[in-house]
Amino acid sequence: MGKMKENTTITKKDIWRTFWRWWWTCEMSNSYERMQSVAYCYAMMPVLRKLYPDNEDYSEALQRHLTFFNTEGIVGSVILGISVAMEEERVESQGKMPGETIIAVKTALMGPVAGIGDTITWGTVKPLIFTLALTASVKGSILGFFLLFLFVPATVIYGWYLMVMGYKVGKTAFASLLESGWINRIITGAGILGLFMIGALSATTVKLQFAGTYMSAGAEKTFQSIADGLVPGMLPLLAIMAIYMFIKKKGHKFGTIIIATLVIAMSLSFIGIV
Amino acid sequence: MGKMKENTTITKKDIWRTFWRWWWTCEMSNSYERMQSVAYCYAMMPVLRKLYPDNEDYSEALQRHLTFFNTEGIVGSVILGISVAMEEERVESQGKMPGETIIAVKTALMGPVAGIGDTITWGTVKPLIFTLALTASVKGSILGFFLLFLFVPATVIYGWYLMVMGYKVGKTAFASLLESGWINRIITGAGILGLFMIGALSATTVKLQFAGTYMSAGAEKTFQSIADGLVPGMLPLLAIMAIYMFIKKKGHKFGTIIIATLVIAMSLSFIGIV
Amino acid sequence: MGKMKENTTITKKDIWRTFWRWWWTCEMSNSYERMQSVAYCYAMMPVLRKLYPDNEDYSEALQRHLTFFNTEGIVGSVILGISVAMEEERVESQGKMPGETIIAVKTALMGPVAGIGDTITWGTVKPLIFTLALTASVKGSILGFFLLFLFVPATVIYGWYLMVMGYKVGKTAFASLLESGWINRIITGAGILGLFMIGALSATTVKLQFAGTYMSAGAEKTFQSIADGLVPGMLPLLAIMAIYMFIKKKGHKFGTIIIATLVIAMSLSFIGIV
Amino acid sequence: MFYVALFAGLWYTFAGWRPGYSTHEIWMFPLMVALPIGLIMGNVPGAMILGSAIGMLYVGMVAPGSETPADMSLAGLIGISIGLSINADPGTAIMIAVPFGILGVFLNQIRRTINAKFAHMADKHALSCDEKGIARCAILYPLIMNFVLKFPPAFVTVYYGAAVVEKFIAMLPGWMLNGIAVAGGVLPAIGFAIIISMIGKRSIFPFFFLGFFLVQYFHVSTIAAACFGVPIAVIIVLLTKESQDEVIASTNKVDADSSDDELEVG
Amino acid sequence: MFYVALFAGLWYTFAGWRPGYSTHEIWMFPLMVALPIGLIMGNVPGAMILGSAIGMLYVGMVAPGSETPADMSLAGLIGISIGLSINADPGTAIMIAVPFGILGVFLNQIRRTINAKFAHMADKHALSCDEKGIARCAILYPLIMNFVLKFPPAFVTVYYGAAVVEKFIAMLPGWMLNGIAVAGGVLPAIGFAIIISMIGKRSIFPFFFLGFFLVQYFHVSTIAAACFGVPIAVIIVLLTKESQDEVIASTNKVDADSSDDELEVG
Amino acid sequence: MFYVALFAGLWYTFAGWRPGYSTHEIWMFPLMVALPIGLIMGNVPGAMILGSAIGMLYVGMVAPGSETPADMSLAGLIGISIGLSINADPGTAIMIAVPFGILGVFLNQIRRTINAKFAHMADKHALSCDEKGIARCAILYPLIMNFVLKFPPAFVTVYYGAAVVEKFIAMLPGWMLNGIAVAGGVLPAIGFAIIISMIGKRSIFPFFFLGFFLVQYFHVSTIAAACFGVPIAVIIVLLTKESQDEVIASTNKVDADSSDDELEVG
Ligand SMILES: OC[C@H]1O[C@H](O)[C@@H](O)[C@@H](O)[C@@H]1O
Ligand SMILES: OC[C@H]1O[C@H](O)[C@@H](O)[C@@H](O)[C@@H]1O
Ligand SMILES: OC[C@H]1O[C@H](O)[C@@H](O)[C@@H](O)[C@@H]1O
Repeated sequence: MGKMKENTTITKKDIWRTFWRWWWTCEMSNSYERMQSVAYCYAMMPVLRKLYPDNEDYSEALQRHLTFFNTEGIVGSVILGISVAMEEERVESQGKMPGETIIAVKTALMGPVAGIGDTITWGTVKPLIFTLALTASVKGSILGFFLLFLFVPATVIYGWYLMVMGYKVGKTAFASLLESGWINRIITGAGILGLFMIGALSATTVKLQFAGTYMSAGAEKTFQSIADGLVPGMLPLLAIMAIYMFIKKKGHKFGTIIIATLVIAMSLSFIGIV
Repeated sequence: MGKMKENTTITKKDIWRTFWRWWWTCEMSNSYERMQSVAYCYAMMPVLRKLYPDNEDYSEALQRHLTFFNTEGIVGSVILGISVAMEEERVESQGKMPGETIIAVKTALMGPVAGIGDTITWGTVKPLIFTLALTASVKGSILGFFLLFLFVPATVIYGWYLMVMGYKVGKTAFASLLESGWINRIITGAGILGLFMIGALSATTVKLQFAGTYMSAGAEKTFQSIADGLVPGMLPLLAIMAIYMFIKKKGHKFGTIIIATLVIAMSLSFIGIV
Repeated sequence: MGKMKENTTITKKDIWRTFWRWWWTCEMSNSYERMQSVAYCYAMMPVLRKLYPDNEDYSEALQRHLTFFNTEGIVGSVILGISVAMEEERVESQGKMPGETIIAVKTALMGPVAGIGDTITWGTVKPLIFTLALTASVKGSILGFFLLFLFVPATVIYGWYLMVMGYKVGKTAFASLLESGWINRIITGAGILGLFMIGALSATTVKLQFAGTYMSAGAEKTFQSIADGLVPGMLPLLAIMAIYMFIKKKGHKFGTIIIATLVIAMSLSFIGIV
Repeated sequence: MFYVALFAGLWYTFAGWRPGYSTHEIWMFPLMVALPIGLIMGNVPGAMILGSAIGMLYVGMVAPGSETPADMSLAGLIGISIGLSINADPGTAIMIAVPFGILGVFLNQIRRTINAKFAHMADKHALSCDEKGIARCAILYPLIMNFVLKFPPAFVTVYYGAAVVEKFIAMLPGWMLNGIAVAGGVLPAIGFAIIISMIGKRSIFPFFFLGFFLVQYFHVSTIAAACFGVPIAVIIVLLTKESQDEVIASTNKVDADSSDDELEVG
Repeated sequence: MFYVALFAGLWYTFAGWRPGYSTHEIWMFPLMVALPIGLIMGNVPGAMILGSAIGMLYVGMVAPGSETPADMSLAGLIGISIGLSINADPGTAIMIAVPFGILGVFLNQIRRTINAKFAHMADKHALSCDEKGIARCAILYPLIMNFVLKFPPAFVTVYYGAAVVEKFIAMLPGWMLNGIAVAGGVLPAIGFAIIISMIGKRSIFPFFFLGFFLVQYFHVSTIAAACFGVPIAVIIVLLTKESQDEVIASTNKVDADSSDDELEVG
Repeated sequence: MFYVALFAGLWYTFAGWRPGYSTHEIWMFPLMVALPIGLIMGNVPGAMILGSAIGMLYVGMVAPGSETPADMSLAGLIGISIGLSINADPGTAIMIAVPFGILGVFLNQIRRTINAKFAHMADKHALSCDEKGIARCAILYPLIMNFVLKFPPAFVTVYYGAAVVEKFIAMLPGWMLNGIAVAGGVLPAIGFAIIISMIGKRSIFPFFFLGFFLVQYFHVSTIAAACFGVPIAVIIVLLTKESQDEVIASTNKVDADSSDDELEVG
């Protein structure tokens, strides 16, 4: 690591700028290959520049934050807060905190946080506010238009709060967290919750059913009712697991997955199964 | 510790006397500041006197059992049994068992046991018997009067059984329990069950609802139904948590809590929210 | 241990023979005292003969597999696979794997596997296929007769698969499994699932109810409805627990249990309680 | 009415003193006082009917941390005796009783505030090993205090009739009565909060929420909650212990192994 | 009726011998014997109808620990053949069949008591490495014993008609029939108790109650129970292992650290 | 219609660019575009009614891993503007909108495939510390690409009317339309699979199934799932940590004890 700036104190303003950049851009450059990585890097830039006057260090840091990243943007702010704290820690400790650890932590947290965040932000807060807006305009009033924007302060408030919390916890406790094993526990806990919530969410979101009916004792019954009697949600679960296994084995080949989904759906529809 | 009596064997009669004193008096001196502590001390007195002939030791022991204590009186007998055993152990081991440990164990157990006991004694056994009695007298019969007293043998039986069990487990196994880590496990287990049951019990007992209705699609709907759609029991839970946080931060200021509850309830009622 | 055969490789054919012997005979010699032990021994015979040319070793091995054994026959194949692997391991390691360990593992697994297997094979697969068959013949068609036999391939397929899996896991990983503590974990896990499933299964299978009705507010109510209000399934649970306690204390005295069950049922029926 | 009022005052004192853990809620229970009131007033069946009706209101009540949500003792004494004297049907008797059930809560709170004094006195007696003193703090003083605090309101109300009090209550605005009722619904929360804070331990706190939401979402009884709670608590305790022991055994083994090595080396 | 009775006796022997794990409940299943009986008696559709109806009773039956709650084999053989001979409708056939289903349970229990003898014989053969002897204990002797035990009742009942047996049963008082039925409902409990006692381990015992109450309170199927049970079991196993490994790793690290210190000191 | 079509094209570009995390689904939401379209076309109330109706379809949609199951932006722009121009009732407007919602999904997938290019460019800029370059990759290029990709279809469809596209769609066989709809139902599975694979850790994987089956079997909301999931996760974390610390403390104590012994011996 090159020479360090003496006083590298990160200010609240720096954190706010990071948050704001992230908030504005994180979905713009979303790509299948790297998801939100460019936005993450873009958001971290001002802080990184401040911390690493030396260009070599700076370039390394920029690359660090261009690795694959994806999460839910609001609750996910907590991860940016942690990253900022860890980078600052790295500088203050004269490089004792390895860059790999910074990547490891953000990568370990992004999944669980996505699960939790999708449930809160998109699965709960959004439908509440948007339904309110829809109801207001169902007879032609323009009130609904304005109500939609309630979603901005609602989410920015907890996003910003989490960002600061991530930074603070990171700053005051990171070294000890890492040492005491708490960070592993936190990642595990976030993972548990993330998986649990993603399970719950996908149960209501993914839809796939058998088509067709048959006659039984004079009444018409759907084939799907048999499947429901066995294991409700069997088909959606199979779909998720199949795609998961594919990703696990072949990597993030989303083009393939999408085309395969389409082709299989068409075929099954053609032969009348779904 | 002063000189010890040689033969300090606690008899079944001593235990019965402790139980009986406790059973008769434990609610009489119940105060906000110390709850059932005076009764606890009063119940332990005969045993303590027997164990500590020396007045200095005796006084210390009395003070030990005047510390804050509260639990459900019947299931809670198990704690008195344990205390008796630990005091005896203390004397027999010539003081190797520290007084602080005796306090620690009773204090750790009282909460969980209160949760469990309230559910069993007051939440289950009492309503069963009392409902029976009410039904018997609904048309004027005096039978119900006598049925009420079934509650006494019913509870005394398991209270006494638990008292003896507490004493026996304490006597034969306490040293090894403490050493092997079992006592921590038991306290944890009792705590888990206590909290779980208190949660279940409070869900049916604490009552707080939004007032007011609104018209939706021609039908009258209560505001409470919206809250129920979000998280059922939201308001009672908030109330419990608010009071809990207050106790946690400011200590047992029950006067304040009660007045605050009243004032807030009045105010919310005045503006029509509850 | 006597002298060893140099090349004792167990072939797929040996395993198939073991499976097939087990599959054909495992219920024939089922006895209260030893359950499926004779069949287990009979099934293992060819493999054991191949592994132990020395008669003394062979006799010991035969006795090993005549100990008490009972499990569900299809999912239970996995245990035979493991036994074969462990016996082979024992020979290859020149006796380092003790015979007691082989017994311990099969004995530890049989219960959990019975619970799991009963649920899958008898509680799920069988009723599905048999109901299909019944429906087909409800108006006199002979189709149902043939459909019943679908149960054979259905179960043989996963039975055989599990047998091979048991053998493979046993072969490649047994030494390390034992060392790393995984085998304990697996036994625990299988036990958890087994007990859980046996609980679920017995809730729908064991039947015992209070007889009799009473009048309440002009309507006839069953006494059973009171019991259901308290704890549904109270009586079946008590029955299971009582028999379990008896077995625990007095051993496998099934004659006594059956006669007692009958006598008690008769008596309670006579006085009108059940 | 004098004798009934006298009985009411004395009984309210006695019951509020709460002698006998399993009995204290019997003394307070409306059905229980119905018999003596009925005897005094010469109408036992009528008293039992009113007592049974008023008792219904309170039969499911739980008082965690001794924080009663309603004073069924005062409610019962007043509701039955006045109800009987005016030949009220059960519905009317309930309407007379309920407000007193709420007002009585405050008397109980005053009682528990004052009781703290006796605990302080007991502290002093403990220093001097004064057994009788402690016994007085545990039994006698609370009794006297209960008499002072609880005899007058019960006696006066029953003697002069509930009418006075009722009129006073009728003057209160609706929102205030509603507010008192709302507060009554929330009071048990104090008891639960006390017990939660007594258990304290952070690592198991969330079990409170599990129990709460189990009942809220699935509408099962507390017995059902116990049917799940007991196994879960036992499992966690035993599995944790088992796992800990396994680890300790394995580390000791490792230690022992390395000691052996050292022996061989030495 | 002789040939049907002969078939019934032989088949009851064969099925009760239970050859083939996946097949033994097929041999016993009423629907299965309906076809041969139908062929012998020249009325296949009628036999299938009765077999299907009687089969309905037993399709959900589970026999944990081999403790059959009812002997569907005897019930089927007798119910179908006699039902067919008297041209009974399914309802009547069921009424003929059911009592035999209960009585047959006892034959199965006698069988398993006697089978213990053959296990003892196998013990001896194991000492002398007598493979053929063990095979006989596993296969032949049980077959012979089944013939002796099971041929007569099935043959006799079908040949002489159920009437005799039925009359006998009709003489039994109601409480006795009810008692037998109640015992039949409890018998599976023996099987479950056996399996529970086989698993034994105290620390996981409460999972039995969780499974039991899950189904009792929420009325879900056993498949649903598995959907929750499997993940829970896997989670406990993996998380415990992980936690143990973490601790062991950390203590080893500590040990290693302190060794280092010692090195530096030394 | 030109101005509406122009607005539709530009807005579809803008919204598809997704500026502002909390706003991007507002820009796309049918109700949101209803106001400007209504203003341009001089019928605000009518636009709001259609926007509200079409919005209903998409209000519960979640897009995990950015994998939108339907493009509500295109659906809304076309459904409202064409619906308004032909004076359609909400039902008809929905029927116009829905197919475009499905077709738009593919445009989004093309967008995210192309975006990968800009990530590669950002890699290069990182090497040379070119801040402006990275900013362009994050903001500018995606905008331009969105314009090229999304302006034409929205503009053309609104300008020439949905009729052309509709006719084309009407030519498709039923199974193909059904197939597309089925695929639409499955698409969110991709998002969920992505997130699951991101979390990865084997030892906690089964929690996914617990969450899934909790909702499937008990039909509770995701909020309810959280009410159980949060306490469970917290409990596991804290209890595991606590147990680990206990073991570590006890082994350290043992170590310390044995050191003491050695001291005494030495
Ligand atoms: O809640 C525990 C316990 O607290 C108080 O001391 C009393 O109210 C008891 O009735 C109660 O059981
Ligand atoms: O319960 C386990 C097992 O026990 C017996 O051996 C048989 O009844 C099997 O059918 C059963 O599966
Ligand atoms: O699923 C996590 C996350 O993935 C994407 O980046 C976006 O779809 C977000 O809206 C979503 O929350």
